[in-house]
Order: sequence, then C-alpha cells, then structure tokens
Amino acid sequence: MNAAAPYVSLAGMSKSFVGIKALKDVSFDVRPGEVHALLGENGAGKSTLIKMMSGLYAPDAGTITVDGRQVKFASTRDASAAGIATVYQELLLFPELTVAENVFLGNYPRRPGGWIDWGEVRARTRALLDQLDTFDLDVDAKVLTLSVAQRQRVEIAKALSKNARILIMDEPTASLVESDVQRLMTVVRQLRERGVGIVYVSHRMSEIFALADRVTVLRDGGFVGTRDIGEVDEAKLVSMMVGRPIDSLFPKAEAAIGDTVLEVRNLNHGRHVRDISFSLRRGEILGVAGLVGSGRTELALTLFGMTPATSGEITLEGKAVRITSPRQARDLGIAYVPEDRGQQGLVKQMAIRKNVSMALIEHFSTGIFIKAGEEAQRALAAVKRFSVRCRNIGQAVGELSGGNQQKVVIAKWLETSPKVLILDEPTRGVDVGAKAEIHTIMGELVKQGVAILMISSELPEVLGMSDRVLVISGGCITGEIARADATPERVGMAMTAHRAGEAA
Amino acid sequence: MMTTAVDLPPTRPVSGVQRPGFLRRLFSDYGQELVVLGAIVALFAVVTLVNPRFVSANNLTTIFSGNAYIAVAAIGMAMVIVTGHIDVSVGALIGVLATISGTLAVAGYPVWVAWLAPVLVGMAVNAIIGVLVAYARIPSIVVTLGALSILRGGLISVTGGTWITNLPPDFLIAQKDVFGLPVPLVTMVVLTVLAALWMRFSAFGRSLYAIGGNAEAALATGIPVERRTVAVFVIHGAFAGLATILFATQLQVIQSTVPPNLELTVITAAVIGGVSILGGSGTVIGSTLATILFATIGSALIFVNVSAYWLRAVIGLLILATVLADMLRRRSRI
Amino acid sequence: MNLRSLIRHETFLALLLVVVLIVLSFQSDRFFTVSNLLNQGRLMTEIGLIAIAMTFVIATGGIDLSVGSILGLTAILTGVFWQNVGMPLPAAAAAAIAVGTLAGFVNGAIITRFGVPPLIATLATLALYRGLAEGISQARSVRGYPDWFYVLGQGEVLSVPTQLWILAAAAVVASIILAYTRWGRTVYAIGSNEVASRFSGLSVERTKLALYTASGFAAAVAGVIFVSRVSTTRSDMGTGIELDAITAVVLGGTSIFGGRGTVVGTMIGLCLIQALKNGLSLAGVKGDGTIMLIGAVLILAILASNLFERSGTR
Amino acid sequence: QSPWTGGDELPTNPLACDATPAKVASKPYDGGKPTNAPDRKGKTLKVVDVPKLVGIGYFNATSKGIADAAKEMGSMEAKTDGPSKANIDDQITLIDNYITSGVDGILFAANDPVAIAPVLKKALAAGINVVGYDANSTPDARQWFVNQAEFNGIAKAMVDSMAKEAGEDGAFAIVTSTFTTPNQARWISEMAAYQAKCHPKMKWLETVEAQEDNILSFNQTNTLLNKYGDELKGVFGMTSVATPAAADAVTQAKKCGKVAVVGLATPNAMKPYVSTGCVKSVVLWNPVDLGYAAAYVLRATADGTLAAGATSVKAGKLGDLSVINGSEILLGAPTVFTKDNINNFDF
Ligand SMILES: Nc1ncnc2c1ncn2[C@@H]1O[C@H](COP(=O)(O)OP(=O)(O)OP(=O)(O)O)[C@@H](O)[C@H]1O
Ligand SMILES: Nc1ncnc2c1ncn2[C@@H]1O[C@H](COP(=O)(O)OP(=O)(O)OP(=O)(O)O)[C@@H](O)[C@H]1O
Ligand SMILES: [Mg+2]
Ligand SMILES: [Mg+2]
Repeated sequence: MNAAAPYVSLAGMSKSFVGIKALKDVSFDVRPGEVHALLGENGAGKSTLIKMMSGLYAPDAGTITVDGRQVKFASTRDASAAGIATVYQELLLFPELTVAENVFLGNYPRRPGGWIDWGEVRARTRALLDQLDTFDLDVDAKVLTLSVAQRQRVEIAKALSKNARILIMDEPTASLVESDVQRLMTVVRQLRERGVGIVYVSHRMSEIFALADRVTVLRDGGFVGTRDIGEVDEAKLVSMMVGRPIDSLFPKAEAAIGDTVLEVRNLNHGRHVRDISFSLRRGEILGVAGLVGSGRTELALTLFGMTPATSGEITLEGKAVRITSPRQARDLGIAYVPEDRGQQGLVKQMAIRKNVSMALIEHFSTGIFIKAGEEAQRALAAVKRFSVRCRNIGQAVGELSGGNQQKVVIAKWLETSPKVLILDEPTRGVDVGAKAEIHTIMGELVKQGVAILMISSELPEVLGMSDRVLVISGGCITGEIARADATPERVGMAMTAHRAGEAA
Repeated sequence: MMTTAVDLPPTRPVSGVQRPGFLRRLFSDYGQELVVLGAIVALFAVVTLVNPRFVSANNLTTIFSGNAYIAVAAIGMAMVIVTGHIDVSVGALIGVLATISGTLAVAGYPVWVAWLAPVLVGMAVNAIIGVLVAYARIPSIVVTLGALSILRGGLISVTGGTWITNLPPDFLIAQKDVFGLPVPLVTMVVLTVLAALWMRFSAFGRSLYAIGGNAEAALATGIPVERRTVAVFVIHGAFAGLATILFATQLQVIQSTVPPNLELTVITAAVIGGVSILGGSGTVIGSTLATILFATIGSALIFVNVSAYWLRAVIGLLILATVLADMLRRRSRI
Repeated sequence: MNLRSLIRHETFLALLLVVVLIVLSFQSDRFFTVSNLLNQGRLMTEIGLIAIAMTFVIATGGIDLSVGSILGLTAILTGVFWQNVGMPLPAAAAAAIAVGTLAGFVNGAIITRFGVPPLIATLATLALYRGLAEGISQARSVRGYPDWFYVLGQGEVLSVPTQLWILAAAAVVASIILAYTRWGRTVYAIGSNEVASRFSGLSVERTKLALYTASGFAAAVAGVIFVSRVSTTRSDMGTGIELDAITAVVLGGTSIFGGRGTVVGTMIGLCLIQALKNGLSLAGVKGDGTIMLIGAVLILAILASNLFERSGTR
Repeated sequence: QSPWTGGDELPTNPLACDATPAKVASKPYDGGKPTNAPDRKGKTLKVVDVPKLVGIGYFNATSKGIADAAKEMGSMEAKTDGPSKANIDDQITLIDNYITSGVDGILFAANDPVAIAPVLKKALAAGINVVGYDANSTPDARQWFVNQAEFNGIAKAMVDSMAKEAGEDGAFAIVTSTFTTPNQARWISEMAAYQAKCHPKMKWLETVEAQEDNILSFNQTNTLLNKYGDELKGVFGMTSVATPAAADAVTQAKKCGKVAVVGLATPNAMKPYVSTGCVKSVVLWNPVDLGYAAAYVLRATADGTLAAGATSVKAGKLGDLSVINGSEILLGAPTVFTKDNINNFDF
C-alpha cells in the first residue's frame, strides 16, 4: 500500500458544544490516493470532525497540517483553497438555482474581465454529471424539482468540480439505492486512481470493505483507532464502534401473522401511484423495494393522506375509509415515519419532550391544557426505551445525531399506538448499533400486532426484515415476493422491470 | 398481474437531455413577470377602448415616468428581499436623502455634489443597517423598523418640515429629456436592465439567490454571507439614493417629509413582481413591471371614472387578483 | 434550552422597563402616578389587543399587515350599521365585529387555501379593506353616539379604564393559551417547522385560519373601542397601527421567523413603548425625539439580548 | 346632482355672488369653560401648541406666529409638538400627555373635530385654557376658536378666481389630500354650493385624492390633464402640498395659460410658479398671523379679558378681531397672493 506522506493531518482535535464534548483529542490523516473510511455510531463525532477539516467549525484545540504546513481555516473558502472539498451529510443545495449553478456556485469559471462563462459552466456540469453516469439530469433544471437522490448527485458533482486533492464524503450513499451506490463506488475508485485522497463516511459495512484502504473509528467523541483494512473484519469493526459485539443486524422476530389490517385496491394518485393493490396483515412486515423515484414515498404519502388518492379503495380493519389528511390517518391508526427526518419528521428547535408528544398532543392534554408532567414522563420513558443519547429531554432534537433523531421520530409515532406503521427509509444514515436497535424495536412492534410497511433502499434490510416484499417500479407494483423466495436477484429484477402491458 | 418480464438494466442514454423549449423556460423562469405584464397589457387594452387618450404620449409619460423613482427603489428592495431580508425604512430614507440633496443644491454646491450625496449617504446609512443585520444578527425587519423611526423622527426634528425651494434649474434632472425620452423613464429602464443582467449572470448576483435560498448552505459553499449581506444593503442604499434624485428633482420644490407609505408601496412592488418574500427567487424586471402596473391601475381608474371613494378598494382587488392568478399559475404547473 | 433563552429576553426586557420607569419618574413627578399610568393603559389598549393576536400570528412565522385596515373597516361599519342601516348600536357593533372577523377569516383563507405568503396576502387586503372602508363611508364620519356607548372607551369600571379590563383579560387568556395549551404548542410547532407539523398530524391549516380570524377579531374589537374612545368614526382610523403592533411584538422577543415568542414579552414591549412615549413627553422631549428613541431602543434591546444569549450559549 | 357627495353633513351656506357680506346672525357663546382654573392673570403661561401634524410648511408658519406672539408678550412659554402624520390617535395621545404634564394652555388644530373633543374636555376639566385655530373641534370642547376665514369665504374666493381665469363655462378638477380631511371636505362642499349658485355654467369634472404627497399630486394632476386634454381649463389645489405640485404639472406639460391653477398654498412654495406667471393667484390667509392671533386669544382667555359675550378681542399688531358664531374669532379675509405681493411674504 502506498505510504505516501499524508496530505492533511489533524492532531489532538477537540470540540465542544453547549454541555456536550463532541470530540476529544482525535487524530486523523489522509494520504493522497487513498480512501480513508471514518466510522462510528451516530453522534460519535464524525461529522463534527469533518466540519473542522472543511473550515465550517473552528476547533477548540488541535492542529491541522496541510502538505506539511500548519494551517488555520477561517472559513470553508480557506479549506477549499487548500484543496479540500466536502459533500456534507445534510445536502446543502440552493433550490431556486439550476443544477449547473449549484455545481459551480462560488467557483465559477470566468472569462477575461471577470464575467462568468456560462457556456463553460453548463458544459462542465454536463461532463461532471456524465462522469457520475447521470445522463438524465438537465443541467438547467432548478434543484427544487429534483428528488433526494438526484440532489445527492448534484452535491457530488459540486465537490468533484473543485478538482480537490482531498474529497470528504459524509454518508454519500445514505439516500442512494444499490445500483447508484455501485456507480458512486466506481467514481470513488477513479478518483483514487487520480491521486485524490478520499474521506469516506458510511454506515454500510459492505461499502467500507469494498472501498477503504484504511479505517478510523470514533466512539463517543473519542479516538478508538486507525487500522489498515486488511487488519480488520466486520465483527471487529462493529465491536470497535459499539464497544461490544453485535449478534445480528437484522434480528428478525418471529411474530404471529394475523388478520388483514389494511387492504388497498387499485389505488391511484398522479403519475407515481398507479393502480396499487396489496394487503397488510397484523404482525407482518411488508418490505417495499424499488429504485429511486419509483414512487414508494408517494404511495406512503397517499396512504397517509398527504396526497389523497384520486381513485381506489382503502379498507382498514374491514371498513372502507377515505383518507384525506394526516390527522385523519393518525386517527385511523396509521403512522408514517417520513424519509426526510429534518424537514418532515422533526421540529428541530423544539425539545425532545415536545417532539415526542407532538403527534398525539390531545392525548397529553386535559381539555385544552397540556399535562407537562405526563408529557415529560412519557418522553423520559421513550428516551429510555430507545436509548436515545441526549443530555436530557429538554434538549432540542436538532442537536442530536442522525440516528438518535430517527429514534425520536419513531418514538413520536409509537405514542399514537398505530395499527399500521409506515416506515420510509427507517435506518437511512443510522449507525449499525442504532440500526440493530431500530430493527429490534420493529420486531417488538410486530409481536404486539402492529402491521409494518417498510420502505427501504437498502436491499439487505428489505430482505432481512420483511415477511413479504413488494416491489415497485414506475409507480406500479412489479412484484410481490414471499420471504422464502426473496433473493437479491429476484427483487433486483422486479425493481428494474416494466409492467408488462396488460399481458399477465 | 405481476410481470415477470425483465429488462436489462437501462441502457446508457446519449449524454445530455433535451432542454425544454424556449417558451417553456420563459414561462417557468419568468412566470410572475408575465402575469404582471399580462395584467398591464390587459388594462391598457380595456382602458384604451373606453378612452383612447389613455395611450397618448403624455399619459404614457405620466405612467412610466411619474413613478420611476418607486421602480428604482424597488430594484434595491428586490435584491434585499431575494437575499432573504426586508427593509421597511426605505421611505423614510428617501425623505432624508431628498432633504440632504436639496439642501446642498440650494446651498450652491455643484449639482453633481447634490446628486452624489444622496447616493453616498444612502449607502452609508444602509451599511450600518447591513452590519446590524449581518454581524449582529438582528432580523432585518427589526433593524429597519427601528431605522424607520429614527430616520422619520430625525428628519422632522432637523428640518422642522421646512420645504426646500429655489432649486437651481440644472439640479432638476428628472424634468429633462434624453433622446427625446424623459430622464426618469430612461433611468428606470437602464437601471432595471443592468440590475437584471447583473443578478442573472454575475457571480455576485447569483450568490444573492444562494444566500436567500439557503444561507447555511451558502456559508458552507464558501460564500462570504455576512459581507454579501452588508453589500446588498449598501447597494440597496445606492438605489435609494438614485431613486431620491428622481424623486427630488421632479418638482421645483422638495417636501421635507417622509412620503407617506412609500416603503409599503416599494415592498408591494417587489413582491407583486414575483420576488419571493422567503428569499431566493424573483427578478428586478418583475418589481419594475409591478411598479408600472400600479401606476397603470392608478391612472386607469381615473380614466374609467371609478368613483374616487372606491379607488383604493379596486386597487386592492386588482393586487389580490394578480397574486391569486400567480398562485393558480404555480399550482397548475405542479 | 429554548425555554431558558426565551425567559432571558423577557427578563431582560422587564429589567429595562423597570429602569426606564425609574428614570422617567425622576424626570417628571407626574409620570409615576396611578392616574397617569391607568390613562396610558387606556391609550394602549387598541394596539395591545392587536399585538396580542399578532404575537400568535408571528409565532407561526406569519404576519398580518391588514389589521389597521380591518380596524378602520369595523369602525366605519359600526357607524354605518347604526346610523344608515338603523340597527340598534349594540347590534351594529356586533355586526361590525363580525365583518371584521370575517375579514380576518378571508386573510386566513387566502393564505391557507391558495398558499399565498401572509405578507403578500395581507399587503393586498391592507389596500382592499381600507378601500372598502373609504368606499362605504363616502368620506363621511358618523358621530353623536349615545352616551352609554362611551363607557367602553372613555369610562371606568372600579376606577380603572373600561378597556384596560378587556386588555388585561385578553392578555391573561392569551398568554395561558400560548404557554399551556395544545393550541399554543401547535402555534410554536408550525412556526418552527410547518412541514413537520403537518406530517405529525397537526391541523396546520385550521390553526392558521383560526389565528388570522382571531387577528381580524382582535382588530375589530379594537376598532369598536377606538370609536368609543374618540366618539367618532373615520375611514382612516388605525392607519399604520400594524407597524406599532409589530414593533411591540418583536421588541417583546417574538421571533419574526416564528417558533418563539410570548404574550408576556409582547405586553412588556408594549408597556415599554407606551412608557417611553408618555414619560419622555412629560419630561419635555418632543414627539419626533421620542420616535427616534423608540427606534433606537428597539434595535438596542434586540441587540443586547442577542449578545446576552450568544455569550450564554457559545 | 352635485359632483361632490363627501364631507360631513353640515348644511352649506354659499355667500352672495356679489361682494355683499354675509349676514352674521349673532349667537350666544357656545364654547366650553375650564373648571377650577387658577387665576392666571398676568402670570407666565406654559402653553403647548399641537397642530395637525408637524413637518409641513403651513404649520411651521402657525408655529412661528405663536412663537412671535409669545416673545412679544413676554409672558408665555410656547412650544409646538405634533404628530408626524395627520393622525387622530397620535394627536390625542400627545394632548393627553401635556394635560398630565400640567400646562396652562393648549392651542390645537384638530385632525377631527369630534375625535379630539373628549381629550380637550379633559383638558378643560383639568383647568387648562383651550383655544383652537385652523381646524375646529366641537364648540363645547374648547373655549375659543380662531377662524382663519370662513369656509364659504374661502370657497367664494377660490371659485371666483377660477371663473375669472378659466372662464365662466370652463371645466375644472380638484386635487385634494384625502376626502376625510375635514377642512378640505368643508371647503369643497362650500365650493360646490357656491359654484352651483353663482357660476352655474362651469363644469365640475372630478375630484382626486393625492394624500399629503407632492409627487402623487403631480402624477394625479398629469393624469387629469391627459384624460381631459383641452377640455380641462382649471385645477384647484386644496392643500399646500397639492397646489405647487399641480402648478408644476401644468408647467411641465407646457400648459401655462391654458390651464389655470388656483389653490390654497403657502407663498414660499408657490413663488416659482407665480413668478413665471403660470399661477396667477394663490389664496391663503397668513398662517403666521393665524398662530399669532391664536396665542393672543389664549392670553386673553387666561387673563379673563376675553369671556363669554365679548364681541372683539385685541390681538397685538393685528388690532381688534371680531367674535363671530358665538365662540369663534375671525382672523379676517383670506389674502390673495399675486406676482406683485408674493415676495413680501416668507412662510
Ligand atoms: N450544532 C451542534 N450543537 C450542539 N451539539 C451538536 C451540534 N452538532 C453536533 N452536536 C453533537 O455532537 C455530537 C457529534 O455529532 P456528529 O454530528 O459529529 O455525529 P456523527 O458521528 O456525524 O453522527 P451521524 O452518524 O448520526 O451523522 C453529537 O452528540 C451531537 O449531538
Ligand atoms: N419535489 C419534487 N418535485 C417534482 N418531482 C418530484 C419531487 N420529488 C420527487 N419527485 C418525483 O417523484 C417521483 C417519485 O419520488 P421519489 O423519488 O420520492 O420516490 P421513491 O420511490 O420514494 O424514491 P426515494 O424515496 O428513494 O427517493 C420521481 O420521479 C421524482 O422525480
Ligand atoms: Mg454525521
Ligand atoms: Mg422515497
């Protein structure tokens, strides 16, 4: 392996937020032409470390050395000038600007006289997107019209545009499906060939082993160790991260499957929910697989009353219902944990306590008054039950790490004691430990008779947790596969299948 | 029902997608501007049928030129709003600047000094506002509400409301013509075009949309958000200064008071012109068109003999109609 | 964390108010007298009622610029219903308040039904409602109300101005609602993240509709009180009152971006402004000087509390 | 049908078409009376002057007159403080504050005659001497009102001037501030009545609002010129803001001599237009004299020399002013400023 001198090295980095020591004395370095994976549970401090490396946060202590010289980054501009580019975990794009503008913003190719060369901007964006195998994205489209996955790619193109020596990617694959992950990994390998050093954060072990040259593990803001990839295996990494071994990522609980709770017949909404029919039974986990943009989220939104169905029937426990608002869905016993945690799932400025009680605030009230005591009690119980890592229940949820935020969203919806729980990408960006915990929670729920509809882009998760798999493509169901028959190949084929006319 | 037919993974399409047609892009990028323009054209058509004098050269001058100063002020306001801020003090500022300008002109300074002064002072005042917004992180509406009181109170206590008369004829540039067109009209058009191009194609202009769209992301992208925020307020101050020149040189006297409700008029022009009040979108073409729309409405209602008592109600209705038309247009697009 | 920082601004403001009261009492011995203070309460009631409703509206991240026009419209209608239509005065006032409330409801409907941003919607209805007031009144004022009607605006109950009781009751009820009920919680949730609130099954649209309606109601009640206080109706009543109310609300610590703010803060802000207006005038400062000072206090108070907060958290 | 329907519903009282003065029916004193006012005879009075708004030329002039009179008498400390917008509420609040602060006398120009009454009554009840000028309140809410010129007198002067300049069958329009401004509304009503009676062939086209905004007044005048073309022979400016703007519009439209501008305005603002000959005559009483008289009336009231039943009052250099309408003091006839005399005035 190359033993080139590190291009960037960080030593003794520490950072505190109010009341929380996010990072304690961590050292880290990246060499040119390597992929250095950064691992750790949610809240371990990965993003914090990265933000200091890219000039967004100023460290409380520690030194940054670039190419042998000690530097201080006053802003992201300094880091950028030093050859460090970042794809952040929270996508930082500008909805009203076009794809091309987003890619080159702050870094436009100029013509003499300082004018922006717009032709060049568009052409180079096109080239970058092509490099990412993203031929179907219009460089003049406004970003607000793109899906999450498409935005992700714009974000990567943006980082690539800077011809960086070091590219930091904070969970770049969190919202990508398998085939896109493969494409991305190809890109990463190409960059490595070109001598770019890559910092790669992911909670997906398979990617780590497929890409990384070295791994560094953080735990609770502390430095656990840096290893060559050859020295470790999955179990070893997991125990470094969690501090204990984990038996199974997909603890499939055997629950008795009961009567049909939800029955959907010929459901339609717009172009993305077309003639959908399926049924869901008590104690069952129905996995929903599909490519990005296949319309899985739209299906969930229709069931949840956000985008009421234009036609079709929904039967809940034998009664025909028309669901026209989330509130009504909730009253009927349907809960939805959305895919976009920050925007849809949580009120980030509000305390954990208030978020937990939010979906069923009536429940925590006598008359119109909120019972603050009971609210606190329940929140405390939820925090304990899901082992949410936080200072106290008065902490704003925005300050928690991704996985812990996700647990709060799930806790919120479980307060409504739903009959049907729709989980949209329940473990996106969630670390192995928390992922296993969330899966365990799902197991407990089905044992209590809850019916779960789980949308996931992570095939192992779909296969590992589902009793049955529903595959969606282009807004239509293209496969319904029992657990026993659900192999990656079969599901994968159905995902890319078109509905075969009216033939079958 | 379920298909078993399997296609191979999608074959690689040819690089590049077709760009949507010119008209479609025009509609999606300038939808609100077109709505406003449509409203203007419709009004012109209807009123001209009633009274052809409506499109006489004189009346066109009155409509386009008489409110040019509002349009110029609205350009700066549009930029501020695009950046995600607002300024409710601009009316008071223009009152103050007009007094400064007129006082200098009467005191015998060269007219270019009297013209330059409001621009510079406007920039200076707004620099302070910008610093308070950008670095002290006080919401712009709070800062400018405060500034409104300070400027308004200050103007009265300094001038006591004495009017400025005896303005030197050279000073009255708004009454002159260039190329046979009134100066205010030319100024409005030139400034609008320049500002529109600048906002559309310059790096600085684009960064304003970025800041308004997502300030946090702008910071992470390396845009100096604070400096740009101060800069946009300073530019807005310069436009307020330019607006002041048109305002103060239109008549042979300058009223040393704050023009009533000017700030609301300017803000309304910007937002009806399509500048999103949440920041991040809109153009100065829209704000100028909206100013012209208001001027057209004001003139049209006199021409069609709407009872003066109901005038304001009709204006309100028309504004509301424009807003709703835009909302429906947006909705039909989604 | 959130709550603590809120309390800080209000505490700071309350301290400022105390300091201002003390300083002003030294400036004029007629300032800190019961009758003067009660009288100030009478004068600030209309703005106060509007500001209370505005606190809710701004806490959801909205704004209502049309309140001054609704006030004017209500005032005119009170007179027109009574004099021209011939309704008994109580019925006329009630009907006018109903129309004012409806005007607020229309604001809410435009905002929630058509998704028009509140600032734009109420900027448009600001013109519309004022225009209606002018059109309906035909520039005539209505005068000569029966004496009993003036009890509301000029009379006293238990030697406290009648309308001050109304303001106090409204303030108490509103602060309880905002602080302790699920409606209040919904308001803050909408203000912090409207999408997530909708996804959590909160009735976002209905809440906003109710708030703008309530804002119209508050402005309408203020309108009737105003008529009773000044014994006449004019179509230009309440012009510019929206900025006064907003000033009180933001001075009181309500975030213009929504998600935070309290009625207590608004009331302290209101009292501070009124105390400055009155006290400075008694101390011999002219109106224009007072306006300037209030502007400066607004900026400095928010600045100070920002610095205060930031030093605490960072 | 009268083109003017606004204003209050008081009856109009047009003067005779020729110069016969109106018969003044004598009326008993109908003003108010301060309760328990201390004896202020000869003592220095602390007086506040609360005009409709501060910051416009007109009220600067009245305020100057008050200051002049106070200086002359040597026994009055006068101060002007008014709202920055012509707003009933701010004016009421200000007066209320001055009552609390304990002044001896209040001079006011009411934004609304009825709205201001309660607070003025409160002043009377606190033993303060209250005198109005320029814009009246209901009579019982103040002791005296100094009337610059009677409404019908102004109306006659304006309409007669217009008839002379625009012709007996000329068409004219009016630019005013807002329809709700009481003085303007009264004048317009009286003008309508007088025109119908004495110049029936003149054509009243329309009345437009232009706030207290001179650019808007300019634009509105232009629109009127455009709309009516050569039909329009004259424009009335009803405020000191609208009149110069209207004159400027006519000047810039190169219609001097073709369109007459007649209006109420302060001479300073009108000098440019009068000196070019575009405006022939500007009607206004002297606001400095108005303020001056008001201050003297207040002094006399406090001293008790002006009491119910008096028929005249001494007002310094203005000499004796007569009492009319029960509790009003008439300043005199309005001044008509022309090219010849306008430079003698500076306000
Ligand atoms: N702006 C902030 N204010 C307060 N605390 C913060 C802030 N950002 C991060 N933290 C805290 O610092 C710790 C480290 O967070 P960080 O985001 O770096 O974790 P992470 O390893 O990236 O987790 P994830 O895998 O979920 O992204 C967490 O406990 C988090 O709550
Ligand atoms: N904001 C938006 N504006 C316009 N179209 C959108 C928007 N968001 C999503 N779409 C489109 O809707 C379709 C389906 O959406 P979406 O991508 O959310 O489906 P999905 O199957 O849930 O995929 P995933 O959740 O993996 O992103 C896609 O064609 C996408 O382009
Ligand atoms: Mg992270
Ligand atoms: Mg999805």
